[in-house]
Amino acid sequence: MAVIHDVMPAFLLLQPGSLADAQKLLEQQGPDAWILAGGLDSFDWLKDRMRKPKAVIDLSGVQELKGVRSTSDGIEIGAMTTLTEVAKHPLIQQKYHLLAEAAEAVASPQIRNQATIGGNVSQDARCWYYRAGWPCYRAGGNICYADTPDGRNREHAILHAERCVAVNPSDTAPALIALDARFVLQTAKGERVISAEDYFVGPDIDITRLTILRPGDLLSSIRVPATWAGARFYFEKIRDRQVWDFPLLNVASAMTLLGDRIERIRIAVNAVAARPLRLASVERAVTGKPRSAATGEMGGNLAVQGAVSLQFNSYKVPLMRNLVKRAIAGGQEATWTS
Amino acid sequence: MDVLEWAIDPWGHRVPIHIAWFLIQVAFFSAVAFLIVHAFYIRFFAGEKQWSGTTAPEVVAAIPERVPRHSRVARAFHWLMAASMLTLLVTAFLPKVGVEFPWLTLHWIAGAILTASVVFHIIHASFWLDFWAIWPDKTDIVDAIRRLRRFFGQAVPAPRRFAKYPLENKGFHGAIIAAGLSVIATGVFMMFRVRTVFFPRDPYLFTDATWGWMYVLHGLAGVGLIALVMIHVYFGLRPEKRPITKSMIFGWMSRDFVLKEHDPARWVVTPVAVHAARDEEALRDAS
Amino acid sequence: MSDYKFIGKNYQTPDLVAKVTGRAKYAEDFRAEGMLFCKLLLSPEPHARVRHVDARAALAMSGVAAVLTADELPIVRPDPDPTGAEESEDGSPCLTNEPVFEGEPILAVAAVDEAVAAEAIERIHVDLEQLPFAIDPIDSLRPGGPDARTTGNVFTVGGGIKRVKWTSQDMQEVAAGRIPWNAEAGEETAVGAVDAGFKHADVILDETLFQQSTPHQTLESRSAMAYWRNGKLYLHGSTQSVAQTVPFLARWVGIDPAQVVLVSEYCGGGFGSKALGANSMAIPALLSKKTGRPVMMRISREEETYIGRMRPGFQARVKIGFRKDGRITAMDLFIIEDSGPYERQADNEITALIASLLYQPMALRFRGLSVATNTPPRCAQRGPGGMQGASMLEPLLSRAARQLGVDEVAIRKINAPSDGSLYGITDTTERPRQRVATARVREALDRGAELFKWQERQQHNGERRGSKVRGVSTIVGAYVAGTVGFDGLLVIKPDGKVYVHQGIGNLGTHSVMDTARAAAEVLGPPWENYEIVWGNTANSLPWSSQQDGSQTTHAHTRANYAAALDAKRKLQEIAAKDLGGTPEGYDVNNGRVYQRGMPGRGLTFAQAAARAIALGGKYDGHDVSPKLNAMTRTSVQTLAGQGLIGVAKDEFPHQGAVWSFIAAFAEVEVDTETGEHRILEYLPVADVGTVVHPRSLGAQLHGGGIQGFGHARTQNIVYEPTYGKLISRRLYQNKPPTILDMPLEMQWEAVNIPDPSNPVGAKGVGEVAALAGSAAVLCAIQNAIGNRCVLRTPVTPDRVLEALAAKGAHSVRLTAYA
Amino acid sequence: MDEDIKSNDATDTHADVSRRAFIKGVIGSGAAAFSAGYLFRASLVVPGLLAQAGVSERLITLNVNGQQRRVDVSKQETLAWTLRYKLGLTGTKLGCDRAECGACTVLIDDIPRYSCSVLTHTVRGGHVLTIEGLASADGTLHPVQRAVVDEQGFQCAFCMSGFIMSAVGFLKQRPDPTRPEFARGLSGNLCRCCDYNKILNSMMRAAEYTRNGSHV
Repeated sequence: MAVIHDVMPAFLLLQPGSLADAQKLLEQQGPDAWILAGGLDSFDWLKDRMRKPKAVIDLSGVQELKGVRSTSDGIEIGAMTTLTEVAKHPLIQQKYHLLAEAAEAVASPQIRNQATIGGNVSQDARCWYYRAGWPCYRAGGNICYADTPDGRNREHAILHAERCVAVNPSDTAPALIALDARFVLQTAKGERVISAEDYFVGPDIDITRLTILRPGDLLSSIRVPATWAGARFYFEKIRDRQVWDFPLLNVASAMTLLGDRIERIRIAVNAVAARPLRLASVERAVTGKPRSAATGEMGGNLAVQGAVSLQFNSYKVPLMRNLVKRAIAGGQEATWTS
Repeated sequence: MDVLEWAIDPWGHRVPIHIAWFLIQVAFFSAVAFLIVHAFYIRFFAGEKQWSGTTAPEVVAAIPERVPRHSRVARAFHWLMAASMLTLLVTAFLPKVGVEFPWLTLHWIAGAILTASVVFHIIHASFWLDFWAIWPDKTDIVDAIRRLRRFFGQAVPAPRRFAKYPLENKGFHGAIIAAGLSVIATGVFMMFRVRTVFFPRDPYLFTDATWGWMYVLHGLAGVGLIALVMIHVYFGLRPEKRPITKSMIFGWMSRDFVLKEHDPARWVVTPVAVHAARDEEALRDAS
Repeated sequence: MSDYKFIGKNYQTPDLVAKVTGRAKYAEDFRAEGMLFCKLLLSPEPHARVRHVDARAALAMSGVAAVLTADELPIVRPDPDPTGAEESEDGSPCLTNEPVFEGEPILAVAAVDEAVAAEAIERIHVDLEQLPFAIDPIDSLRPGGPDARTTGNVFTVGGGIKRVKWTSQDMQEVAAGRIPWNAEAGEETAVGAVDAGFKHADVILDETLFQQSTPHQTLESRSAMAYWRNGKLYLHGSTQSVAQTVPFLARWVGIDPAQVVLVSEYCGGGFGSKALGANSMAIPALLSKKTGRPVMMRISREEETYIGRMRPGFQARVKIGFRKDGRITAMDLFIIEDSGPYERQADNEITALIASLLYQPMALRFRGLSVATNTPPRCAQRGPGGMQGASMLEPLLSRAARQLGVDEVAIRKINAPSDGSLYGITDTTERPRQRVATARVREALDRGAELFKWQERQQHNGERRGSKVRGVSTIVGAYVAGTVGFDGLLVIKPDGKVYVHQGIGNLGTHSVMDTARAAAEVLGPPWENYEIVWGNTANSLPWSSQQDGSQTTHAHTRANYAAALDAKRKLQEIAAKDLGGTPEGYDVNNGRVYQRGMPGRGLTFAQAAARAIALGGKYDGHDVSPKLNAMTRTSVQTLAGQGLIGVAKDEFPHQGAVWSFIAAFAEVEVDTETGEHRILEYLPVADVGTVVHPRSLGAQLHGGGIQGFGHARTQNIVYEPTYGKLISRRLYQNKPPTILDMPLEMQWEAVNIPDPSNPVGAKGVGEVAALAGSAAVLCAIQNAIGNRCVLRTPVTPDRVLEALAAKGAHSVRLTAYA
Repeated sequence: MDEDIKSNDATDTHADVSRRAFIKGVIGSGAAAFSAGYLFRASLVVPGLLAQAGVSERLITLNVNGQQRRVDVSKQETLAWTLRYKLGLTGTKLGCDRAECGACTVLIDDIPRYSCSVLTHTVRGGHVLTIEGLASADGTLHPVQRAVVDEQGFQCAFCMSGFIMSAVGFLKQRPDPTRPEFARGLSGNLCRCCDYNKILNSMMRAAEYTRNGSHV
């Protein structure tokens, strides 16, 4: 059977108008149903004809899943809110600017106009072997093509790799972890609220998924608590091109100061492991210390402990060290002349 | 449905990648079915066991109250193997049926221990133990046939008592060897695909297809072991088998049990007994 | 030259409104009644032989019209065409039974729509016999290494292929990150005493370098639509050169050029990959013939990446000797070129040729290997050999300048050629050195240094601000910029308009319009009076140059000027016939031919056209000069009787070869903590003869420059060596430059010195513009972080960080496709 | 019969040639694809499911460039395909079909989107604006088009309609952008001729025209 990576296969398109309908349809269609949010990740799979779902459930008609509203404790962002809406929303701009910056760093303007926050945190790995449809661990197979003597692994993991060395490509995920966000899931057993970190899984736990979402589950909204509203934020994304590029590495931090000392801090990085990593040990180590280059250096060195680099990604170790340093000590470094 | 999972390799060839996971349930439930059937059989159909042959009093006298059966080393090995085997099964299959946890490291460490202990066992059994004791001999076969024919009501002499190990025991051991060696052989190679302390990773040691069949064999033997282990545990717990189970814990069997089911002539428990027993046996067959 | 009425002035090109309103139709925009859709089955293996194809299941599907396999391709005639086209296409078939790279089309399916065609492809079983494959040229050169072709691994100059293997000692050098000097080469040439040259050198730089292969990645893929009518093939395709594509298309389809009507009014980019359209155009043509229905072949982006051609990558060793004052005493170039699976690429040789001209080395040796690999077919990409050469050599010049304490502008001036300089990589009787017509590198450097404030700006070199470091540099570049001897054709019709027929393509350079302005210079304003006829061979086009190698502007300002002079002469003769006096006594201007000094006494173009028709003979095209190319003669015969025909073969004299030159200045900023870098400023200054169309020239200089940025900074192609498969299949993976990869605003300048061998003094610009961008950025990055990471392109953040971590000690990674 | 319809809809690829040919014919002639046969089919889309929430029919009405267009659209069809092959609006180009070049950019309710990555069925009821819808009926160019003409923006122009639509959409949000802001706004469009500098010049002029309507 020959392989062709063009033309979407036919499917039954279901367009529920409410969350209830969506869940009903999910139930009816079972594990074969494909959930369509912004579609920018989905269409790759479908157009490459690597996934041929019987039914596609398009959530774009579900109004309940859209928009940003302020709550008693912070804000709640519907999973189907576009990244542009997230980046431009006044409340997010002034209080949770970290998230706005991260959303603004994603892909391209048109993609941000369509891609959703829910889709961005739930998107699949971009490992080019996996995306080429090769039968690797992540695809249910029994090999990792990237972690081989000749594997091309410039983009791959330096931490917590187990068999699979793919990384999570999301830009908003680390920001949401730094903001201590909560993800609201609609499952067959009802609503479930979990912390941003717990939404993601590594290959040691589940090698075929990047998140804990199971067939039938829906991510309905993301709650950002007021805890870090207006804190000092730092976000930086390193990439080859300033548009249409997934991160080689990104970092997000939220911090409050007491005088010149770090009172509270949360730091997360992504594209170094199969899940965005919260750097709890670094947070502990730098809390109470003066916000200085020295503290930053210390945090950076701590962050990369245990990193194992592959043939083509050793650069990620100094890169992660430097970005974590900046995320702690501050980012005047990051501004360009032009 | 297909009992194997297939995939298209990078060159467009169809290759197997592993067994279909529903075989886990298949193995589990067929084992359960067997247990139930067996339990029923024992409870309702199986009559009192009948044996042919007796043992001369002087031989009986020579048999100690507690007949040593498993050396310390042998027992240590058995339980170590059991532990690693259980670990392997749990770490291998629980995640597949939805209980997710970081299993890989535990799995390959347990695998390494199992491998080592099996290697030790083979050497130990070959040079320090009676290597042939666990293998069926002619008598076992003859007796098996006798038992079968008696079950169908034919008038044939009752089977003789067992040697050190009952035939079922020997059969089980055989099955374990087959399945065990398969998982071990394949498992050792599979360590080339993950980061272990043993070899440098080399996922391209074999072709995609070869690797695929290796994973299939590993999986088939693995699910086979689910059934075997369940059955083994079941027998270990059955009241009439308790003495055997105990012997694997304490190392000895009571003389009574030995005399009831085992033939000192076939399982030499006293040097004295040897000739006498053998003569008697000879006489009886002659008559 | 300021007395030009059109040359050197901006104007609105006639295709612009159609473009901005979306009315401009590219190949995939055409529709036809009952049109079928075609999809391709690509080889999953890098090298294999088709044992058996089972398409029964596909053909059984309702909606599937036909399957086309390589067995059904016409036997391609060895001689491309009687009209004598310049060069042959790369010899790859459009469908094959021995795929020599992953993604090579094996067969095509035509069906009622793409969905059916795609599913049909999936139902076809192709049984392949695997053959050995080579991805990395050096891997193919090691002892016992694989050969990309069953017949060998190195293409020879004659068009053959041989087997070359290096020794294990050679491979030890490679392992140490060095191309071995003594390893066997496929070809070798030398001019001057190289060893002596190095003996007299005060500083010698000896480096191993790597230049990646990059796909052309035109935004419009090579889609095509074809149908047949009355035994003629009508093909809507995408080609850089309309006239010269016809004979090749005819050859691929196995018909006579006269049976081909090629429509390509708009070409969505070529950069060399569509110089002669694409041989894949034969697929819809043949499927349409087979099914009797129109066939549309939409080439997907992934397919385009596979069959859209690539620039050959280099693995090279370069040694340059410098005198104290910076003068180059000797140059030794050993360049292994990744030629892809089909034929020898001359990029490495061109690199040497350019060096021999641009740096005027006292001695030069070139050794090269064109290694076959099972990767996509190669062909010329904007500045072939120039891009890779400038990217390798210019950083070495900059480094030498710093070592010698010589100014970077000065070191380029002291080695620069001037008008009539000799150059060449051989100096034998059969291949003697040649003379360049004009070379104004020094003027360009001076002008640029002044505009860029070089003396002041270069102080920024190495300036730190936090983790950011500045780098400033200048570079020079050269590339051939013109051919001669093509035909010009125009018609003055009774409606009084001048119809300039152009056989060149419209791929965005505007030269198809710009070169027509040369005719307007002769026949005079108003410009509204001129109509340009192009892009459809049914409209009687003249034989024209290939629209590549920057040759068009020079070649067709000449050809159109010649045709216009012919028309002018005829106008004068007709006027003299009717109004008395001698032809010389008449002037042509403002749509009239009139007696000198008595503007009232004359004829309008309309009247003259009518008279020409009445007179017949040479005037209205009934007599055709045999000097003209066959295609032009046919066109003239078709146009005969429609008006006054101006037609001529370009026979203007020319001394020396036509080359364009460029000096470029750049400033970059590098972040030493992240490896990212930004270009703060880029200023190209060109010596392209007379400026013909300023805005077009600016577009070439900047657009080409940014393409160069892409080569230097982001573009790459990655292969999985174990399976020989492309894994950077997508644009987000092979990374062409975006609007955020350039300085916020850029200026450009041209020295604007006319080329004496062109009636309007014009030279080409396309190639030279591109290589400058890459070289300038690489030199600036090198000047900023003073390390060696620019020895391998592209210089992505990871490479910067790796190089910084290695503190310059590291050797270049020679691995291809990493 | 029933069975046949199911398969027709579920895997849209077994449809019979004659009907396809007919549809194509209609498309060829530029009119909206419409056939009684289709209506009938659509109304029978997977019997049973239709009653259920959210199952969409094939024959839909799209608002494109201010006109209501009735068109037959399969479930997996992208807007770019519908525009180019069903409605004859070929000004919208397919450069990559993968949301990574921008040539297919159109405005959906004034927001620039990649029409290659939008299912036509998801924009029923939305307003789609393509390059063909910019110039006014009398042929007067839209300020952005005018600016491109005046600045001779673009080379091969295959990316042009995408760029222009992005610019039109961007200017609706931000009529007075700085050069860097506009560059970011247009960064979702790829130009392989890399004529970015001239494109940006055109667009800055376009912003000026849009603000003071000085283009006509």
